[in-house]
Amino acid sequence: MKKRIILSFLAALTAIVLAACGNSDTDSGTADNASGNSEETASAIDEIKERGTLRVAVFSDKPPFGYVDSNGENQGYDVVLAKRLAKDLLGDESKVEYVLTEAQARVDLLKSDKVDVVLANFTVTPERQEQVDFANPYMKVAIGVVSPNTAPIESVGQLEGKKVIVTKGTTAETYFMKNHPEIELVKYDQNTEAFEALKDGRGDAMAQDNALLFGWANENPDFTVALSSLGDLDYIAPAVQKGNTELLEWLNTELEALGGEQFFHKAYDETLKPAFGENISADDVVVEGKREE
Amino acid sequence: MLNSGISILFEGINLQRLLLGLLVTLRVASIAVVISIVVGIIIGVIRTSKNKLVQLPFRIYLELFRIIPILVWLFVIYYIVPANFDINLSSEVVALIVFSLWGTAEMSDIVRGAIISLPKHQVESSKALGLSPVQMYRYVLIPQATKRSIPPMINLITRMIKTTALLTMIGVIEVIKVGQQIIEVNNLEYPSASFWIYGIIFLMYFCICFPLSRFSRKLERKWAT
Amino acid sequence: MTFDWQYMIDVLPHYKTALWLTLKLAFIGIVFAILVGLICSIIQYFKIKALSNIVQVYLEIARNTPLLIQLFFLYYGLPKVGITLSGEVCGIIGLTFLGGSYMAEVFRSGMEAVAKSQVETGKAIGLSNLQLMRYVIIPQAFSYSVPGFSANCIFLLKETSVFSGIAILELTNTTKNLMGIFYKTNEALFMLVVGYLIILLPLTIFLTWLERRVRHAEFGN
Amino acid sequence: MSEQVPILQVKKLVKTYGDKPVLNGIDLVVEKGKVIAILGPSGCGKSTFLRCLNGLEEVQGGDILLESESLISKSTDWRNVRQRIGMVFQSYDLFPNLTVMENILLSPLKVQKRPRQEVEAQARELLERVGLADRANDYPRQLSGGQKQRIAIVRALCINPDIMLFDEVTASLDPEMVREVLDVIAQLADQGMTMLIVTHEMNFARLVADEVIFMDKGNIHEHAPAERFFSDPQTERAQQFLNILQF
Repeated sequence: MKKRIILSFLAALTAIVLAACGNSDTDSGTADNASGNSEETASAIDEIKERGTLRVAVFSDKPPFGYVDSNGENQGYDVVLAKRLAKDLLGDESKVEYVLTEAQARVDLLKSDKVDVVLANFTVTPERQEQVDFANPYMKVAIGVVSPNTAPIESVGQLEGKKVIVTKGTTAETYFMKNHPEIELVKYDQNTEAFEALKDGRGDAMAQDNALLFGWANENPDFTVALSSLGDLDYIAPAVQKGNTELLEWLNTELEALGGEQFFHKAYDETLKPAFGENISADDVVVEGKREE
Repeated sequence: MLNSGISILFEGINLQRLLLGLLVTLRVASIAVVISIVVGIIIGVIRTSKNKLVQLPFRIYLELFRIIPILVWLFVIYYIVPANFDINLSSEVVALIVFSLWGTAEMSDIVRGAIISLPKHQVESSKALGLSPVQMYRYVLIPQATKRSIPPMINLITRMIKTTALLTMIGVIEVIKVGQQIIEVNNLEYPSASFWIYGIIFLMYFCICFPLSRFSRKLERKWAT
Repeated sequence: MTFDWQYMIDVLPHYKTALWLTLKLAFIGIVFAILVGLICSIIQYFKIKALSNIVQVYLEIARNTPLLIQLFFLYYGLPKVGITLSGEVCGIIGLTFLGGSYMAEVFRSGMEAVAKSQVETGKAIGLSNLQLMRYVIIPQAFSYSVPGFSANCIFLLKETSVFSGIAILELTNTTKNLMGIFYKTNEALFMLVVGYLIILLPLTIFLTWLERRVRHAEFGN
Repeated sequence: MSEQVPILQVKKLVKTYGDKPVLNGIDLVVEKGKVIAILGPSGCGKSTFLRCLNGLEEVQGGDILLESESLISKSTDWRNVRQRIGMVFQSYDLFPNLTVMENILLSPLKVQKRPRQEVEAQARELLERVGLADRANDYPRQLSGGQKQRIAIVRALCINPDIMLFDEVTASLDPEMVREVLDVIAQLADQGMTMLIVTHEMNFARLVADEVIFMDKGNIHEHAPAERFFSDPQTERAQQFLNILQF
């Protein structure tokens, strides 16, 4: 009996390992098969039209960018854009299927073809560009650090020996891991949890996209974004599955057209301004559909 | 401050949303339970076979689900399958697959255990009385095995319902996720939101699982002889 | 399915740390769970009046709610009423809370499996309740409890995966972190599964062996 | 001699399970040194009667006096009483987790707190007497039923009780082992131990008992010297019972 159990486990284990090895050998020849597939499909846009809905990954816990209000409706800056995309592509702004995501799930949602577009505060980074294709940007962002008024953090040096809260899969996490491995990070799956943890004193500060922090600190007067910009200025852009050029090109044209009508400034006034207050100007955050030089 | 916290539930349609979230949870659980029972019984009966070649694969299958945490299974199916095999699975379908596979494995073990644990002399005396194999199963073995497997089966159902809490971690919009959305939006107005929301969800699970486990214990006692 | 072996070697240290943390938290949690379970089962066995009711309520609550919600409540809910505990402490409390109820159940049924005549004989030679526990019931209940006990140990060890919900860097959470940074999903999940196999396979085999040993030692036939 | 207080007196003892009467007012006087056999058909209440004497069953009415001290009160310390009234059961119940010697020493050391040396010496002597001196370090599972039962008797004796209660101690033994156990009890009778013995072994009862109690349906139907009971039973019920036993 005992022997049998051990044997069966060994068998299972070898099976797994063999499967893994075998695949790694054979797949090298047909590499990038998955991404190739999406190119081959007749037309990504036709597929969406046939389905009748645009599947968009948005945050559900990141007001004012993407959140769900007390009536269960998706709201926020990203959602405004999602609605507009649906309107221009399918003729009806309600034809959006919102897939609620967490920061670290964004790449996998695209890779596993669960969504067409990610509109979830997705910052363009070299690592991510290897995994997905980014369209033109619609926001710009740097990493900010928010801390309690009683012990404000004004420089990275002050963080030495302290705990910094981050949300998994964000640029803030990557930044600190690469540039300041000596600082202890406390990581959460969701922004909700990260902000709660900051309030509960589980860390000395929290690092996130500064735009998000401005809004949050504006509503939480006990906290301040004493360190408002860290690292490089980055862009936030819609992302599609790697190799989905058709949808990517459509998005770029669409974004430029929207930029022409100052769509994103309007969206800012509608969604972000009430949260950010008057201290921040729209031009600090918004990009009108293409990179600014 | 705490007293006012509970009123968060009556803000907008929050309570309704929580209940709808709970419904998603229960939908996954109940479909998986039905599949598990049906397939589990079949596999359970097959597993009573004395043939080692029949036993071994099912045994490995069962042990894999016993050894690897359900949360890990959820992640594995959620991330690995669609990315590598060009199949699109929604998180709810992933949950259904994992829960059904797990429930079937456990269910088959319950059924097998119930049949095997029947005293040998029950078979022998049925044969001695001249019952045909079908009659033996129909009148002697199945009624006894059923009594033995129903209480642990209800326990398994309770466990499956409890484990649905993990679905939030692969992005199923169920009761916990909805709770978190409510917390996020209402945090400012109700600083104690998480205390109340998590408290309520805690209570919801209890209200579903408690009667079930109570029921199974009652049956167990009733059928103890 | 492609595998980047170099990457897996690179992140090995992360997994090593996570594996130890998983083991450490599980071990502490299980030890406390045994203590809680033992106390509860003794109270229930002797039907000590008021306490027995309290224990019953605890058992029902702990057994009928998911660990994740228990943890969320401890970690995110309690600070709102002024009690802030670290993630690891919450994890251990949660595991003890849940595990204690499972252990109590196993120990109690083990005690009840000890033949009534053994207890009467113990009384007939004048043993006090405490002595009865110490010399007769617990040693025998132990051997009845071993199968349930080992199932619980494995169950609790696996439940530590749920700790990933409260920012504890155990195996599952470490994996999610790495997936979020490097997007090497296949590799990370493969290592996760192997990590659990490394812990649980030997443990399962050991417990199966222990079960057999105990059964032989106590009852011989 | 007859002026001495009886060692055990039972007055109008009543025991019920719910509505079901088990003992309907049992009266019995046990003089020191007497061996009393309790006979009767299955379910007549004889085992329950013994269990009442050792406080294992709650009593609904009547009184039990141990050397004129009543045992029927809330404040009765049964742990003390049980050191004076030893009991051996049908199912012998040695503790499987302890060796023979540990089984015997448990109560004298832990309950009576007697010095180990003294108890151990006594235990060895008793083991010698029942012919099991060489099994002191064995575990119960290594012994036969008859051996286990003899050890159980030694275990009870080692507490130095004034009275011994035997509850069908040979009922679950194979026939060839009955003898070795009964021999031990007969030996005890010779040494003047006060004993109440519930048994189905009629010949043994006749040989060893001074008096016989015949019980049926919770009542004592006949209480007589052993020899007279077997040769000339007075009640019809007892006659029937004895007749049935003889083919």
